[in-house]
This record gives sequence, C-alpha cells and structure tokens, in this order.
Amino acid sequence: MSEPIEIAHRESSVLRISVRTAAIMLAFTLVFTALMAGTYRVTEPLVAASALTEKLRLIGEVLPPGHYDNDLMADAITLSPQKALGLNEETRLWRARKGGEPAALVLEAAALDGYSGRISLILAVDVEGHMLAQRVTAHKETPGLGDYIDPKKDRNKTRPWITQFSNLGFDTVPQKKWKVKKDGGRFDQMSGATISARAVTNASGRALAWAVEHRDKLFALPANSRFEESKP
Amino acid sequence: MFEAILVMALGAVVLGAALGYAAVRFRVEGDPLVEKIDAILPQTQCGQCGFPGCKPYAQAIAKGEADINCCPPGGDEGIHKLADLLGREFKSLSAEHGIEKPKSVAVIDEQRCIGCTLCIQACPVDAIVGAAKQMHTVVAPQCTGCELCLPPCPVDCISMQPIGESVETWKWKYPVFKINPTQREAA
Amino acid sequence: MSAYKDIAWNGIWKQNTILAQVLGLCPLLAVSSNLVNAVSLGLATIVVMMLSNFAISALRAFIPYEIRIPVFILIIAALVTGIDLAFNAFLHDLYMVLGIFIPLIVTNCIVLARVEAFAAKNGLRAATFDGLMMGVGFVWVIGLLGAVREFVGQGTLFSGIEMIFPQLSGIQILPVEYPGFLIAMLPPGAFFVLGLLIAGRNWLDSRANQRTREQRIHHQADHANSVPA
Amino acid sequence: MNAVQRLFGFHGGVKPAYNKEAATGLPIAVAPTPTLLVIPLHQSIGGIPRPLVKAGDRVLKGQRIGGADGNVSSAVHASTSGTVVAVEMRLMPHTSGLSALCVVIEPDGRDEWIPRQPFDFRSATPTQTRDYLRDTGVVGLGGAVFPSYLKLNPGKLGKLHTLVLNGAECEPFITCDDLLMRERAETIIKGTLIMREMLSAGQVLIGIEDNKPQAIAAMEVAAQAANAAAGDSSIKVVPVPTRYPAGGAKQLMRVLTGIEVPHGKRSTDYGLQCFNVGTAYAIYEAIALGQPLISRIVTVAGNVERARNYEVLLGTPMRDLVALCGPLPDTDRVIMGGPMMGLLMPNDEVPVVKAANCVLVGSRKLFPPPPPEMPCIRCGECAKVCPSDLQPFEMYWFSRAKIFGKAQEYNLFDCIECGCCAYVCPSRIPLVDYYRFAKSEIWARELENEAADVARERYEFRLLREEREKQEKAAKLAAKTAAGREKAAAALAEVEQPAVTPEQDAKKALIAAALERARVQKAQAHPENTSNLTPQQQAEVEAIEARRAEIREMAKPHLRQDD
Amino acid sequence: MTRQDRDLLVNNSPYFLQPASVQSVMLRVLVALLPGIAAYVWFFGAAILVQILLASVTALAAEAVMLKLRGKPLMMFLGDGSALVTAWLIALTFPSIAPWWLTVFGTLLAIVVAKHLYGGLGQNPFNPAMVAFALMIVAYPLLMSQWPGVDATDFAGQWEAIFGSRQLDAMTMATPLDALRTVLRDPEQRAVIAGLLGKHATFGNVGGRGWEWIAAGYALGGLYLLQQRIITWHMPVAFLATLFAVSGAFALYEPDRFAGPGFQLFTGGAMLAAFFIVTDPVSGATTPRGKLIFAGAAAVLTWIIRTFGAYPDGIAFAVLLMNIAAPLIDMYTQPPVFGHKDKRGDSP
Repeated sequence: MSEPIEIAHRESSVLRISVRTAAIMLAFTLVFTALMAGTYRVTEPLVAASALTEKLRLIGEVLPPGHYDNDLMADAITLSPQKALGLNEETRLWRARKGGEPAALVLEAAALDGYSGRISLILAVDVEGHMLAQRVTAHKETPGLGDYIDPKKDRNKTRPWITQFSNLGFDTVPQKKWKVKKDGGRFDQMSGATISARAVTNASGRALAWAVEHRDKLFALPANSRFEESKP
Repeated sequence: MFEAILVMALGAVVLGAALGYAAVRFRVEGDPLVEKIDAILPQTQCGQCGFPGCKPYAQAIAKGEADINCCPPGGDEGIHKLADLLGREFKSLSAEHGIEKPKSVAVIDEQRCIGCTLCIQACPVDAIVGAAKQMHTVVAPQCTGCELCLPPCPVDCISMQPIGESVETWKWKYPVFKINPTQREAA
Repeated sequence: MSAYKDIAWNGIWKQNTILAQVLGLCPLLAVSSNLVNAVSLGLATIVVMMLSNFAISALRAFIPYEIRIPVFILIIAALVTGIDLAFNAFLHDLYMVLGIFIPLIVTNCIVLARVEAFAAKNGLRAATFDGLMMGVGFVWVIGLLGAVREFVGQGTLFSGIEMIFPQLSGIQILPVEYPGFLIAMLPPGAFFVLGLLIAGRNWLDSRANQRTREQRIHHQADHANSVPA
Repeated sequence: MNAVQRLFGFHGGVKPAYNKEAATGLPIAVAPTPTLLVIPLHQSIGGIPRPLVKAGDRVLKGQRIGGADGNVSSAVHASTSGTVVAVEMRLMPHTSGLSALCVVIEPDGRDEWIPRQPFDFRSATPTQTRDYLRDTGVVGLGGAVFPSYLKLNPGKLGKLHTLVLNGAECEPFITCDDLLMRERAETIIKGTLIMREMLSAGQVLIGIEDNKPQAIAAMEVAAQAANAAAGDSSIKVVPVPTRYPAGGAKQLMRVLTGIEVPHGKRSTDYGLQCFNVGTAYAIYEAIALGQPLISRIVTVAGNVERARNYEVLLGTPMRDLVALCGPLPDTDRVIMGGPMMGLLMPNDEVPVVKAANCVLVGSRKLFPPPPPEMPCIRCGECAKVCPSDLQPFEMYWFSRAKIFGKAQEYNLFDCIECGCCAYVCPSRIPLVDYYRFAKSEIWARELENEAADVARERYEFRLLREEREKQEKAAKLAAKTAAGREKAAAALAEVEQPAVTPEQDAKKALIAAALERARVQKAQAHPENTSNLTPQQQAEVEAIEARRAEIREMAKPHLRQDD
Repeated sequence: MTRQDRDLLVNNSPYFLQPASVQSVMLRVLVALLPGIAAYVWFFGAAILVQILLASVTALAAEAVMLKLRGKPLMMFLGDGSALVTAWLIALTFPSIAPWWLTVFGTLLAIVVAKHLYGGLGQNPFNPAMVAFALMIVAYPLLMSQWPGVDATDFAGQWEAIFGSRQLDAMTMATPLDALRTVLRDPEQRAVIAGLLGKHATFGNVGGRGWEWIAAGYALGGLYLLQQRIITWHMPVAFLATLFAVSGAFALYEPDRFAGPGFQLFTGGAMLAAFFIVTDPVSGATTPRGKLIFAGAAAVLTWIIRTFGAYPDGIAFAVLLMNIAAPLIDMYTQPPVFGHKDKRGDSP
C-alpha cells in the first residue's frame, strides 16, 4: 500500500537533489571560471611580452643584436614549403637591416637524416653569404651519442661543436668541402657518432646555398608577403 | 571570455545534475567490507576484542572505530590478513586484549557439574548441551574455545584443554635445511 | 598542538606523497633531472596544495558530497591556471623548463588526494597546514631526487639557478673530466633513484619498527620481573 | 598368442638405480610370530576403527578387533591368536612420531583361526558384499591403503571396459609384488577374476615393468590358463617400459589405455579401475578362503646383509623383521616404502602395517644427506620429469613463500609426491617437502574455515533465536490482561529487574544449595588452567575478566529475557 | 634412535638424488662460449680476453662482497659459476676495446644491482648481463659504440685503448649495424646498402667480416648446450626463426631499405642472444609455449629497435622488456595438467 507513495517520494527527491547539485556546481563554476578569466586578463600582456622575448632570444643566438637596427619581428615574410631546406611546412623568414641596408637573413631549415629522424635548425646568413651562426632548435638524437649538436648538451662548453660553422661561407670553405671529415670534408665530428653531425653539416650547407641563391629576391619582397618556390 | 564562462556553466549544470541523479539512483546499500572482514575473523565469538562477537568487531573495524590488532584468537596471521585487506600496516597484537593461545576446547568436569544451565546461556554458539539439574557436556567439534562459559560456572567445573596433535591432524613442517647435522647425534 | 605535529610528521615522512604513496610520478620523474627544476616545481606544488586545501576547507560546507570531485578539480584547476600564468609572466625562463608540468599539477594525484582525504574533513588551519607539510614532503623528496640525479649524472649542483636568480650560478662539484652518468639524467635514471629512495625509507622504517618491538619486549619483560611474585 | 598391446607414454619420469636384485634371489619366507604384536587400529585411509576388544580379552587369529567407522573405513583383525595386553596409544609407523590407539596382543603360539568360510559374493547383495569386504579389512596394498570395497563398485556406468592390475612396482628396492607374482601368480589371477566379476569389467590388463621377466612369465602362464578356461583372451599381461613412476595408478592406466584420469575424478567414470596385484591376492583370500587381511608380503632391503621378502603378520615390529636380514652396523634409519616416496619411521620398533610394502633400512652411506639447498634457477628440469605435467618450480616458489592460494592455482593437489622433481633438481631443493608442507597447511586452513563457518552460522542463529524469543514473550504477555500489558511494558522497559516468580525462587534456592556444595569441592580441587600462572599472565587474566564483566553487563538484558 | 635424532637427518623422501648441480650447468655454459670467443680473438685480436678477465675478476669480487654482506655461505654460492656466466656475457656484448672502467662498472652494476639487490641467484627478474649492457649504452653511448676495426688486431694498441687515456680513432670502426643505420637514414645513400650487404670487402659476406664467424662460433656452442640438454630447442628456434621471418618479410618488401635475414641473424648479438641470453632460465619464460612466445617476441622487438630505435643493437632492450613480461607469459601458458587435457586414447 505504501509502495507507490514511496516511489513518488523517491522520484521527487531525485529531482530535488539533481537540481540542487546542478545549481551548486553552476555557482562554483561561475566563480572560479571568472577567477581564471581575471587572472588571464591581468597577465595577458606580460605573457605576450615573454613569448616575444623568447623568440628574439632564439634569433639573438644566431644573429647578435648589434648586426641590425630594424624591427625584426615586423620585417618578416612567409616561405612556402622549401624542399631544399628540408621543410615540408610553411616557415617564417626574418630580414635584418642596418641603416636600411640589408644585413642578414634568419631562416629555419631541417635535416631529415638524423639518427632518430628530423633535426630542426635556425640559422643566420649575412648579406655576403657567410653563415653567422646556426642552432639546433629541435631534435631526437640519442642522448650522449648524437646530441652534441645542441650546444646545451655538448660537453665541450668552451667551443661547442656547432660553433665551428660561424662566419664561414663558400668563399672560405668550398661547397664540396662543406662536409664532415669522415666524408672528406672540413668539419669535425665525434668518432662513433658521425650520423648526427653529418646530417647537420649537410643541411646547413644546403641552407646556406639556398640563402645565397635567393638572397636578393628575399630582401626585395615586401614585409609579410609570401615567397613561393620559383624553380624546382 | 563570456563564451568560455557559458560553456563552463553549461557543463557544470549538466554534470551537477547527472551526478546528483546518479548519487540517489545508484546508491549501494549495505557494506560488503564488513562481510569481508568478518570472513577473516576466527568466529570464536569470544569478545576479547571488547565487542560482543566477531560481527560487531568487524563492523567497528569497517567504521574505523576499532583497530585491527584486537583479536587474540586470530593471532598475527589474522592481523596480517586484515592489514592486507584494508591496506593498512601490520601491527602486532594489542597486549591489552590478550595473548595468542593454543587452540583449545572447553571440557566440563561431569563429576562436579550441578546442572545450572548458566554456561549454556553463555555459550555464543550453542555448543553446550544439557538441561536444568542434568549434567552438561560440551560438543567438542562445535566449541570455538572462547572461554565465555568459564566465568558463569558457579562451581568452576569447566576447563580449557588444548587440542593436541594427532597423526591425522599432524602437519608437515616447513622444510628448513640444516647444513651441518652433527655426526655424533645423527649416528 | 600534537595534532599539528602529526600532520607535519605525516606529510614529511609517514604518509609522504612520494615515498609512501608514490603519487604524482609524471611531473616527479620528468622534472627532477636537476635540483633547481625539481625544487621549483616542488615550490609551485606547495603553493597549489596550500591554496587548494585552504579553499576547499573553507568551502567544504557548501560542497555536496555527490559533486565534490568535479568541484575540487575545478578549484584546483583555477588555482593552477593562475600559477601557470604567473610563472609565464614573471619567471619565463623557468617556465620554459617546467613548461607543461605546471598545468599538470592539476592532475597530480597528490593535490586531489589531500583535498579529498584531509581538507574536505578538516578545519581551515589544519587543512592549510596539511597542504604545507604535504608540499614540504614533496619538495624535500623531489629536491633530493633532483640533487642526486644532477650530481651523479653530471657532477654539478644548482645548475640553472640563473634562471631564477640571475646573479647566481651552478656549482661544479666533481672535476670537469668526470665522464658523467647520463642515465641518471634520463627518465630511467629517475626511476632508479626513486626506487633507491623508497627502499631507503622502507629500510629506515623497518629498522625503527624492529627497535620499537624490541623495546616493547624488554619493557614487558621488565614489567613482569618487577611485579612481586 | 596375444596381439601386441599398444602402449602409451606418460610425461616425465626418471630412471633411478633400481637395486632390486638383492631381494629377488630368495623366495618369500614366512616371518616368525613376534613376542608381542602391536596392531594400530588406523591402517587405511578414512575413519579410525573403533576398538572391539579390551585388555584381557582372548582373541583368535583373524578375529575383528577394530570395527570400521563410517563410510570410508576398514576393519582390522588380530594377526594371530593370543591375549589382548592393552588397548593404548603406541608409536605409529608415521613420520610425525606421534602415537595412536593400538591393540597390543601377546600371541599364545597356537595360531588358532576363527571359523573361516568362503563368501558367496554371487548370491549376495551389493551391500552385503560391501560390508563383508569392509569387515575383512581388505585395502589397497600398493601403499595407498584405500579401502578396496569402495573401489569394487562399477560406478555410475554400471560396468567397466578395463580392469588394470598394477604389477609395475617401479620404486627402487621394492620387490614384494615381483616375488608375489612369481610365486603366487595363479592366486592373483583368481582374485582378479573375482574382482572382474564384481566390477563387470571387460578386459584385464596386467601391467608389469619389463625389468621383471620372471614375474611376467609366471603371470603369463597363469593368465593363459585362465583365458583357456574361459575360452577367450581377455586377460593380458603387458610388459611396460621401466621408468619411475610407471607404477603410479594413474600413470599405469595412461600407459596401458591412454586414458588420463584427472585429479578428483573416479577412474570408474572413465570405465577403468586399477588394483595392485597384492590386493588381488588379498581379495582372493578374503572371498574364497574367508581369511581377513592379517599379513602381507614385505620387502626388507637396503643396508642389510640378506635382503629378502617376508610374509609378515601385521603388527610385527619392524625391528624383528630387520633383525632377520642382518642389518649392517652403520644402520641409522628405517624407512617404510621405497627410497622415492617412503616415509621415515620415528624408530625401528613401529609395527608393520597394511601400507608397509617395504622396510627399507638406511644409512648415511646408502642415502647420504643431500648437499646444501641452492636457490631455484628455474631451469625447468623438474617440469620435464613431472609425471603429472605440473610446474613444480612454481609450486615450490609459492609454497616456500607460503602463498598457498597461488600454489593451489598451480594445481598443487595434482601432485602425487612421487619425488621425481626433487630427484633431478640441480639445486638439490627438497621440493616434495615443500609440497607436503603446503598441502597440510591448506588442509588445516580448510578445516579451520569450515569450523569458523559453522561457528558463525550457529552464532547468528542464536542471535536470531534470542530475538524471536524476546518478541514471543512480549507478545504473550501483551495478549493477557491489561495488567499483563502493563507488566509487559515494564518487562520490556526494565529488563534489569524482572518480576520474580515463585518458580524462579525455587530455582535460586537450588542454585544456592549447589553453590554451597561446589564451594566445598572447589576447596579440594583447584582448576588446572589457572594454577601455575606467572604474575603477568594473572594480570592479563584479570584484565580479560574485567572486560568480560563489562560485556556481560552489556549482554544482561538479553540473557534475562531468556529466563 | 629417537625422534630427536631423526630430526637431525632432516631429509624426507626421495632419499637419493641424481648427481646434478648448478655448478655443472654453469660450467657447461662457459664451455659452450669458447668457440665464439676463439673466433673473436682470431678476427679482432686478444683484447676480448682482457675484457673477459676484467669482467670475471670484478664479478667474483663483487659476488663475494655481496654474499658476505647478505650473510650467505661464501664458497657454496661463489662456486656456482653463475657470476662467471654473467661476466663472460658482459665482456662479449661490450666493445672489446671499451675502457677498462666501463667493463668493471658494468659488471659491478650487473652483480650488485641486477642480481644481489633483487635477492641473488634465482631471484633476479632481469638478465644481469643485459641490465649492464642497457645501463652502459644509455649512460655512455659513445664509448659503447666504438668497436675494434677488423684490421686493428695489434694487441699493444688494443691494450692502450683499454687502459690508456687516449681515444684511438684509428682503431675504431662502425659495426655493420651502425653502418646499416648510417646509410638507412640518408636517402641519397640508400643504393649503397645493396653493395654493403653483398660481397663487400669490409663487411664480410653475410653479417660483416669476422662477425659472421663469431656468430657461427656461438651457434656451435649453442648446439652443444642443446646436446647437453641444458637448454631446450624452443628459445633458439623461436628467436632465430622469428628474426628470420620478420627481417625477411621486410627485406622482400623494400630490399633497399631493410637488411635481409642473413645479415640480421649473423650480425650483432643475434646468435649470442638466441643461445645464451634469451635462454637464461631465471629471468625468462619457462613453459614450453611460453618459451616460444618469449623468444619470438624478443626477436620482433630486437628487429624493431635495430631498425627504428635510438641505439644500434636492440637485443638488450628487447630481452629486458620480455623479462618484464615473463611471469605473465608463464602464467598464461601453463601446460595442461595430467588428466586436465582431454586426451582420451590419443598417443603422445
């Protein structure tokens, strides 16, 4: 006899509790989402500034600030995927100028034949066709074996391996000598760990050649325009 | 940002309602933990733990009101099992609750028994048979050795006798190898 | 007061989140490759734990049992987002290193475990203190882990401290010729060192247990002897 | 001649040195009657027989002195005529070194039989046959001593296709079955025919290891004769390859028929039954001659000058038997059974029982103590030789760690303790000891759990009953007058002070009188379990009493309600 | 004779045992390694003997110290030979011109950490030699990748490499596996691989010059172990057959990119692994079917790590990964117990 009443009672309590929990949940969500949103608002400019600093720091590693006086971030163009640079995606290229005159190009490149796949590079090439410097930005080389291409991991802190490319161009090192010693070239490699060094060396050589070839065209393009590959 | 809050709010309402509904609808009755604990306890129903029987002690453990080391008949092994079940650390037997004794059964000295039935009332497992003014006796296989019949007996005619080993209940010992049995004794 | 002592002891040793409960392994193993990173993440975790314990203890009367977990997560997530943004804004170098691990504090079981097990049942002060002490327990272990890994792996300590205090720099402890022990710096090394730390704790604990047991037996024996027959 | 019997292999097994020649040179001799026979009542698997005689009784040879108790049990008999000296606890032929109830008989030298008459099993009902065999004490004589009447039952199939006779005798040193088959083959076959009839079995396969050519030849002759008499060829003697433990019942059944009888299943469900040749002989004596089982053939071998087989009266001390064979001076132990599975005896005075197929005399030279146990390297040799296809090293691992549940998962109870694994183990681990340990622990635990379940049930029932009685009482009171109703309310509310009825008064007086009597008794007799306590124990007892008092206080309302 | 006396005899049935011991098993394993070592010395000089000696002395010393610390009877365990087997496997898997401290350190880790911290003989879940190899190649990948050149067998130079401080570039050479990876990663040089694996002067005919003979020596020793019934056929056959099948299938699919089965079987540690490493009973699977699964899976992992991994030879990692899985494999591959398989009347 009392059963239907009980069920009805239970039904109402289910509804009541559901509504109550939903309401409380809503209240908490509103308060704390607002809190998060507020924090975001406050820190937004600072975070953006940090991100910019980070980018400039990376570029600064290959292109010392003294080499240019323009707003590097604004004077950039987009590259279509460049096979010669080992790239399968669009990248940015920054143009450094000093006193309005072209000074250097900062571009990205990649070596696909590392021991464990792709090695990403950033490098700066000055207007005379010398490589100012290059850095590895991402790689998966075996720790302790091939990762000396990254100066942070290189045990030789005073003169990391990657710095031997600085200020060299095809005038000082002929293009066919732009190889590791093992392959009869000019650059050192760690014995027992040739593969990573060879990949970086070859990729940088290709990138340098590409930059020298397209230098004038690249400087001539308006800012924020797009560079399409003209020939294979 | 307004959008973000809206999405969050919507999610909150749905989630809150669903959880509230589920909490009522799928409420589990009873406490299986008590059964599990009770299964480990030795069922002597002796009350040495301070609770009137094994089940109440199991309930107390499940509620966190009693510690796991209050059961002397269960011994260290029982405490280990409880510790494993409850994910707690092992503790040695709490001394205030008694010591682990060899398993025993109660025996009524039939010469002295006056047939008062007090022990029959005290026995938690009805293992004593007899009637008023008749001699009582303990059904040994059913006796848990809880000793609860000892205090009520007005003539102290009940004693606990350890269960001895027989050829049938003898257990092979853990094989521990002695590296150097002395020649003299072995000969 | 002894309740606070208990809380402290639980956090630092007995219920230590890493050594006893082995929680929060993901950030633990990923970030503890050197002392500075380890301690930094640890400090961030302390802050989150204190704040979340405080917030939840304060709000516990308003949180229905059924939806406590989503609410806890929400609160922790809000706090962590705040800290993440703050790191990004003010300690950007360190943020680059700790990177994804700060948001991961949200899912760090340590925080949720303490909130659920302690803060939701205790008063404001006790809960905040518990957050602090649990965090301290986390910091000293992750710090030790980081120090051992850094020392064994490359023979230095405090490398990378310039990211926080630009005027300081790391210390080279072992000679520069030290060949290093690379595996200590890699994730497997973190497991090895953590395993050894846990083994060390168990060893200390079992030794202490043994001692108390012996003491009790002696005590009982003395007691038995002193009672007149 | 017979068609060549197809043989099946069994997994594993070992080939230890057999050492059987020493005892096969001489025919079976009859051991002299000792000055005192100690006959244990418990000589078979199952319930312990009740003693039927008491000290001072005169018994005849073959007289039943222990009656079977329960469904699985078997009677025991006086081995010769004489006087019962005592029915008391004596050391058992068991490794435990524990004692059990034995009937001690002083022979009178007259060897006077009880009246014997053949049993006509063909006209008896199955129950009568069953009881008769049970009361003649026939059990499996291969060593397992399982009551034979339980096995002489065709089971649910109603008939069997094969009766297997086990003459494999694979254990080193033991030759009692070999000699029995050589000398009494005809009787064995006669016993077999009786069993076949009882079991409605088809063919009879007699498995004998091929290292016993003489026994095979003798059995072959007897079988041919029987086949000729019946005009068929249903009895076959099958030589089986010599490999321990080919004589295990399950292994032999597998070798002869290819059928594997799983652990815990009856072989009759597979249309098979297996008996030892000695059992067949005993069946013949019991059925055709009316003689209960009072003696058996025992091999005495090992560290003795003249190993030999004897027909021995059950209850003869092993020492007397060993003395007949001239034990060598460095003898240090007596083993019942063979070197692979035999039980170490607590001393050499224990009596020969139905299970004793061999009395193996040992010395440190003959059976040197194994080299120190090394850790298991999981080399798998034990698994290679295990005739039960087990993983002995896993069972060892868990038995050693006392994780008995896992040991059972690895089928610990399929282990037949044949000892092959320990025999080959390069780490010289006493594997079988670990299994024995684990098995007895598991059995003990099961018993404990059963007892706990019973106790729980009884306790819960008691609580239920108390509750019900309380309600009934209240209802009864309520059903009475208004005054009664008030009283009921009072009784429920103030259970501490129930109304005193005259009846209870009388009871109290009685109790008081009894207490007075008891006090006098108590002054004389002090309860044993509270004497000689250390002060510490005393204190504990007091503490416990105090707690008990509390509980009683708590429980009082319930108790009073029961009054 | 009383019951107390009997207790001192302690052993129950069986009362006599077959004469076999752990020691004799281990000794025969060492004997089986000799042909491979002989080939090693012939092609790459005596440096390997120095490494074996170094590893053996270190292993025995570490074993003795650990036994002492753990309070175990010294002579009984030291004489079991298991430490020597571990030591020899370490020496044979490390480059023979590795600096002395690398071998000593690796051996110490194997004996102290991988063996004794887990409870000593019979308790180690991982193959100690493989633990040593894996730890060392992760910690010192450069040193663990410098193998002796096939023509640089002069002992004085090798001695200098082991005990001197100089790195001897002239002596080192990429192993065939390294060479394979080198060209594998360079799209322009993929064509070279065919020449490399063919009759190439430097690398020998099948698995690289010298290496295939060493592998054959190990295989010979493995056959001896089979004949002595110390190992069963399951593991070697499963390992080699699986490696053959997997590498064969991929080589057929793209022969320019993937090395063929002959190369895979006869280079690196494949033969050593098949007969001496995966067959380690303590850390491997033990049931017959389990052994097949264990060794087969180890072979697949080996091939994957060799082809795609960050380190040249994948055997150590493959074996360690399978060590973890061994208890599980054993649990699920229990052979049916007597009577529990439905075997009515079929012949064995």
